Amino acid sequence: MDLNYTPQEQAFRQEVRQWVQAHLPKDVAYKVHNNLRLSRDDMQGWAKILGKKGWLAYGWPQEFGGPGWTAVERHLFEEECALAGAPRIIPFGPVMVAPVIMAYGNAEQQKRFLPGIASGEVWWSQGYSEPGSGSDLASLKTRAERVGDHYVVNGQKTWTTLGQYGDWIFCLVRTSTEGKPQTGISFLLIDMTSPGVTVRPIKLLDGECEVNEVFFDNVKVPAENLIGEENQGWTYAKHLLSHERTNIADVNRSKRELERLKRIAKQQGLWEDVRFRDEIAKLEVDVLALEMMVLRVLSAVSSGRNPLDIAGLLKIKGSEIQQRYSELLMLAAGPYSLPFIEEAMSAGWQGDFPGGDATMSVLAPTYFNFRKTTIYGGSNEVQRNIVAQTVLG
Amino acid sequence: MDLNYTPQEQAFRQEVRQWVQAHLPKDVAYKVHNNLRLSRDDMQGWAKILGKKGWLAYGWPQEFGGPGWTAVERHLFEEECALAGAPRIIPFGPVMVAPVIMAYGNAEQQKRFLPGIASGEVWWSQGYSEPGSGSDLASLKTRAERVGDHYVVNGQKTWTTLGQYGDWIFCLVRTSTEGKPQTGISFLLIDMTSPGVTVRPIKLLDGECEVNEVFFDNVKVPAENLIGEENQGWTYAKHLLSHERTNIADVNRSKRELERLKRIAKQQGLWEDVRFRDEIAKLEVDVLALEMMVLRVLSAVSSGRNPLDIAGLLKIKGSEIQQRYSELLMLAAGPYSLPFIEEAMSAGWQGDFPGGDATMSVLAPTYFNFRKTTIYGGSNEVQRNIVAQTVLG
Amino acid sequence: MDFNFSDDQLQLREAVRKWVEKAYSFERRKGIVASGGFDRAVWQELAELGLMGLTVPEAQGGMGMGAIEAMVVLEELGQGLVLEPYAQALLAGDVLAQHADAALQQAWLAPLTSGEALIVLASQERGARYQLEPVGTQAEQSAGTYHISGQKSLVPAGDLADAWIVPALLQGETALFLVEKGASGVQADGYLTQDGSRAAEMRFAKTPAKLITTNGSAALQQAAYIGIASVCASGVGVMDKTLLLTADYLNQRKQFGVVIANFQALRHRMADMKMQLELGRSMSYYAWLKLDEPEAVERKLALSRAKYQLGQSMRFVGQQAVQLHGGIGVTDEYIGSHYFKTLTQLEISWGDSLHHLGIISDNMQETAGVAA
Amino acid sequence: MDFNFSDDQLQLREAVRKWVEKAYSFERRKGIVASGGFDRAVWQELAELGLMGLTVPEAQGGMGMGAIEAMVVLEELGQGLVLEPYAQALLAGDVLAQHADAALQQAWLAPLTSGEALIVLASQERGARYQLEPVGTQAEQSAGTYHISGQKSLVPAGDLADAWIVPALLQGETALFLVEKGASGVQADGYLTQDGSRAAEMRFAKTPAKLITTNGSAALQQAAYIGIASVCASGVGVMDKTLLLTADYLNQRKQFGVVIANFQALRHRMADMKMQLELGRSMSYYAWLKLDEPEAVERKLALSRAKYQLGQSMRFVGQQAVQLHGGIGVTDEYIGSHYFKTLTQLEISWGDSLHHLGIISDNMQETAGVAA
Repeated sequence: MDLNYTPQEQAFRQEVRQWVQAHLPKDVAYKVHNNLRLSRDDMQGWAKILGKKGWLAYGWPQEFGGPGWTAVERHLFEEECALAGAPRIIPFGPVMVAPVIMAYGNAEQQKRFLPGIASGEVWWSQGYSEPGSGSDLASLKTRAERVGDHYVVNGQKTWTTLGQYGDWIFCLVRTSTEGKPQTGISFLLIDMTSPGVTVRPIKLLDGECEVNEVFFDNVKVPAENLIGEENQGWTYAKHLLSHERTNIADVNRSKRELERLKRIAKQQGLWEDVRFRDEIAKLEVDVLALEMMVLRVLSAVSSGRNPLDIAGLLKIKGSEIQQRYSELLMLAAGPYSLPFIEEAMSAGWQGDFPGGDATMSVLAPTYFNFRKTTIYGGSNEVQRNIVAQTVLG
Repeated sequence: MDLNYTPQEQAFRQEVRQWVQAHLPKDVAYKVHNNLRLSRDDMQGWAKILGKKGWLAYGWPQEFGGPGWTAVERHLFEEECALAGAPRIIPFGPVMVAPVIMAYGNAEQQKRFLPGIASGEVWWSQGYSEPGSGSDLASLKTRAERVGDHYVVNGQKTWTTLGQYGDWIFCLVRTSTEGKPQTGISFLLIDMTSPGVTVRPIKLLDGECEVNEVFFDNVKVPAENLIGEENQGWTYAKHLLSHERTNIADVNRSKRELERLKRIAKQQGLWEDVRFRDEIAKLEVDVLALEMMVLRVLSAVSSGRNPLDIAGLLKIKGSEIQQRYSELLMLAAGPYSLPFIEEAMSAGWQGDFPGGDATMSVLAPTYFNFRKTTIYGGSNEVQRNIVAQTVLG
Repeated sequence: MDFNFSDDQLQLREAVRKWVEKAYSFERRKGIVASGGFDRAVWQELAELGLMGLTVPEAQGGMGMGAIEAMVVLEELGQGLVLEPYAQALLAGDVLAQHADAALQQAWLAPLTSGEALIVLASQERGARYQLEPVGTQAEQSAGTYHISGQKSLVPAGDLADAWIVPALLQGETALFLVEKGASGVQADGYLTQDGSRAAEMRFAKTPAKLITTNGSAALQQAAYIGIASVCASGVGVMDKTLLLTADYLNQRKQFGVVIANFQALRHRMADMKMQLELGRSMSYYAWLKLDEPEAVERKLALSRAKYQLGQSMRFVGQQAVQLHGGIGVTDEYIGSHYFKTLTQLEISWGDSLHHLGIISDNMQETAGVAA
Repeated sequence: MDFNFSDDQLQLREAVRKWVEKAYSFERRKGIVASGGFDRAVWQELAELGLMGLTVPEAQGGMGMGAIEAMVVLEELGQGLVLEPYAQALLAGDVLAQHADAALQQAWLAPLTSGEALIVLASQERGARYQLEPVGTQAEQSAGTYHISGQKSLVPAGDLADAWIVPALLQGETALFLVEKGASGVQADGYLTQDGSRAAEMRFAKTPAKLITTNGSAALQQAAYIGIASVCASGVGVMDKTLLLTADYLNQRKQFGVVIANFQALRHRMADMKMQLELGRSMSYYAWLKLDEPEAVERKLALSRAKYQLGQSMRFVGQQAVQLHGGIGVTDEYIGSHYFKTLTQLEISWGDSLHHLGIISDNMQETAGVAA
């Protein structure tokens, strides 16, 4: 056991740090550090910079163009990006659909789709959830009927994060109603510019449109866009979901936000308030304990062991921590978190903010928005069901 | 709405206060205030004093010899007794079996049993739970077979509180195995001196024997000891359980213990420790909120309304508060709560206690013991099931 | 000791409830938010219901009702997430009726009661956080008139008000002043707040003002207590409806082929929400019943205890309601998310939970410190 | 960065686990409690396993192992609720190996390693609560020898020890002394503690003592850190077994015709217990890995953070385990209740959660204050 990173790992960190410092646009980092609103270009711009360096696909095997990093190196890369204030990598392309294409797509599909994902040129969205099927994903109803050399897709997806920017969407669709619900599902890649695709943004409680409904009305999808075999999509989706992702804990971002919380608490004169400081102290212990848990999982993965009984805890604790720091940030601003001034949430606003500092404008909306973290990606209730299974059978 | 007690109610409180002050033995009050161990005589002695005054049966209707108090007066009586440091009234006789005898017993039974309960002469125990049937009471197995003019009882009860002192025990017994489990249960009064009754004390985690197993080996019970009709016991038991008892919240005792906690925190120099004091402050709010909830239920009862949806909350919150103050009392003593010196837990011990104060000796054991409060009387999980039913149907 | 409502109180509740159900639909509310968070017509409707000047004595032109009536009204308005700041009418009425001289009362209590005049308290200062007393607003007297200068934040519907009650320092002591709409040197910039209601940033530059009282600390403190009690009652109403919405949703939504109200973990969560609601309701009663407590420290403690409990309750109920709804709970189009946002804003109004815990803890008595 | 155990560490774990399973049954433990809470034979058996002097360098006669080995041993002893205070062997070994002069080392390290000598720290004073430094124990030097006078509480197995390490004030500064069994003026009164282990009240009256170090504060602080880390590791072991016991019970116990492990509310509770266990385990690792952290404040913070997390974890796991068991969970005859009591005692040992939260909060850094 050793808490210290090896000299090689430290050198790797330095390399990443210097590169990120040199290439991350300052204005984007400012927005991220203050949680101001990011444009599509802010996000995709950074993705393309990473793509050019070959680091957008940082988790991919070398045979598909990944850098071949160890689990620890991937973690250090994520940490350096987060601490520097880089936008989060939108996962739907490089982290979610790419592994499925690599594992189950044919050579033609790999050649066609992977380069655009690795370069950041093509924006992917996810089409899993439907209005009636959230935790119970297998009950999905969107149909794809094979007609000649294409599928005709009808139905509706929802909660499609940033789908308004999407070029392509990977979908679970029903190709058969026979057998168990899981058996009739296929995995289909759909060009979002196809006729019949409509995207309707859903305004969330913080005023932003972060998710969307996506409607499919007789959308023609070439049969060559089917991944693997018809009716085997559930297997591929499970592969995607079970794909080890320690970053689900988002501990690096929480470290950055913890520092920000301390900074704002100082600004607000709360550092001397033992009651508020104690709340930060408790959060600090939480973040540290989560980080240790993440490192344990990384160690296990690196040595080829299955850390499944701990990995299930990362999502729960990680999301609870995100909610807590967003809440404390809002409470630190106190009354000055109350004005809802949309313009103030974008960088560069020159107005007079009632609290005196326009960066306060985002704190309550972020708190509101972060209620999602215990709901999405498998609600924490579902996660607890899974953890209980590992303990109780 | 009025938070103040009426002049009549205040006068009533004064009368009770003066009488309790005059009649409660000082040595017993000292033990109660410091949670030192009480002997059978301490408990029964006080019951007899109350009985002589006619106040042991303070909840009974006047026709059966009760004082005819209002719900508020009963509450004030309970409060004055608690604050003065009176031992709790052992409920099995006056509060639990007596109402059943009054409602479902025949005149003969009422004449035979009620006077001994009201005077405190006869110590009653409760025979409900069995090793296999806790929350699922209806699954009980203790059998009573009718043979001529008596029943022959075989089986085992458990968790019989203070059963080692019991003269009589009221039991739920199975008289039929036909139909639903609930339908074959009868309500039987059993003389604990009968041949075949064996009481085995169960040592609890605090070292004391507060509960017992009671074994019945071919115990002959005269048929005239059956309450009401054979196989109708479940109805009577439910009557007992649903019998409105705001005192289940035990808020008066919690008020006394809150004061004690403050006293000990001061002694230990913790009053200046904002972290510890905040914990007391939170508890104080909890106790107050519970008291308001109790008073709401009392008001509703007084005006003939059904406060059922709130009443269900009293047990949950009351027990959580008891656990919390017992925990804070232990933590206030800190390291000095650790010595386990049995003799020190009785009044009058003259030894040198490692913490310097023998009253610290009981704090950790009380904390341990109070884990029972969220388990007994219908576990808090069962209570939450019931509350959820009122909200969700 | 009595926690029952009188028949009159129950009728008042019914009247307000009916108005909310009929007149304050989610659609109308959306429209009000879209047009700035305050609707003068609503204010007039509330006045027509007889709710303005509710606790002002009849002799002074008010309705002459008591604290419990005010609480009942606020609970019901909370159920409908009514944006218009009714609590301001209560505390402005109290300040004027208790402290203003006859001339001021004559000028303002009648229009307040008729709903013609919206009078609000402008007390929040920049950098003052939850501190009540003014620090940066100065008053000076010259030639028989007063002028005030300073800045106030988050003044409820401030840019639409007809008069403001403004705490300012007069020779180093807190005094309360009344400033009329149209007075010189007033600048008001309105904006929405997180719950959709309206507030304004206000600047006073040598603005002529009428003195209400030089005993400003006590008057302001009591106004704050009314504010705290109002938050408690509103919170109870908001939570009441939140539980109903959540229970309805759980009884409709199916996953894995069953209605999710069947899942025990969710059922227990609902039981815990009910607990928090009832603890909160109990402490809201307590707050309103303690508003006239003669002993100052005890009154302060009582209101802080109530606000602390409500803070705990509103946080739990709000957060869990969203969680139990899942995705729909975080959308703007679903009404439930607005209940959550309102509960959050109420927590931050008049001092958050940690602030009030501090007051309770720092002033804690050695006795049990509870009733009786 | 590596959180894997070496093969040697895994073998050590296996060896201790086997001994616990074979040699430290609940029955034997009951007997030890009944006869006073400490069994010399057990101490000898632990020595025969090679566990004494574990972290003392080989050059000084010890086993020359590291912190992680000590942690592994403590986890396994925790699983068996071993009453004998193994942590004392670790910290006494550390104090002597790091600070004592050659003569003292020669006299005591060998018997410590062989298990012949039980050496314990006597640091708790009356009224000092969780303060580490001595306040009432004085040392004086005359004619080349030291004598100490004072009183210590809760000294682990104090009346059965062969020597005591005693912090005392020497000219106002903390120094550590070694007192041998049989020295004049020593009085030791033994008793049980809540978890069934043994402690003693000790009085020293002009007792001859050997000076270990005048740098007593630092040495004592480090001993306390080892104590804290030991509590963490023991707690992990106790919690590990508590979860197993509880899961077994839920899978056996039937109510309403079904095994109660089917109830979702109980399942989620188990998931939360698992969470607390793993957070605690992670922070126990962290504590042991930080024992040699060179920066003093960072080391202090690290140990306090670990103890705080373990405090939270042990409280939740202990309380919920009892609750999930129901009645049987509060009986003395069921082993589970002893796990709960041990978790409680561990929380109170070396400073409770609030104490350590204070250290973390009062020394908090402006950076994230976490690893990397």
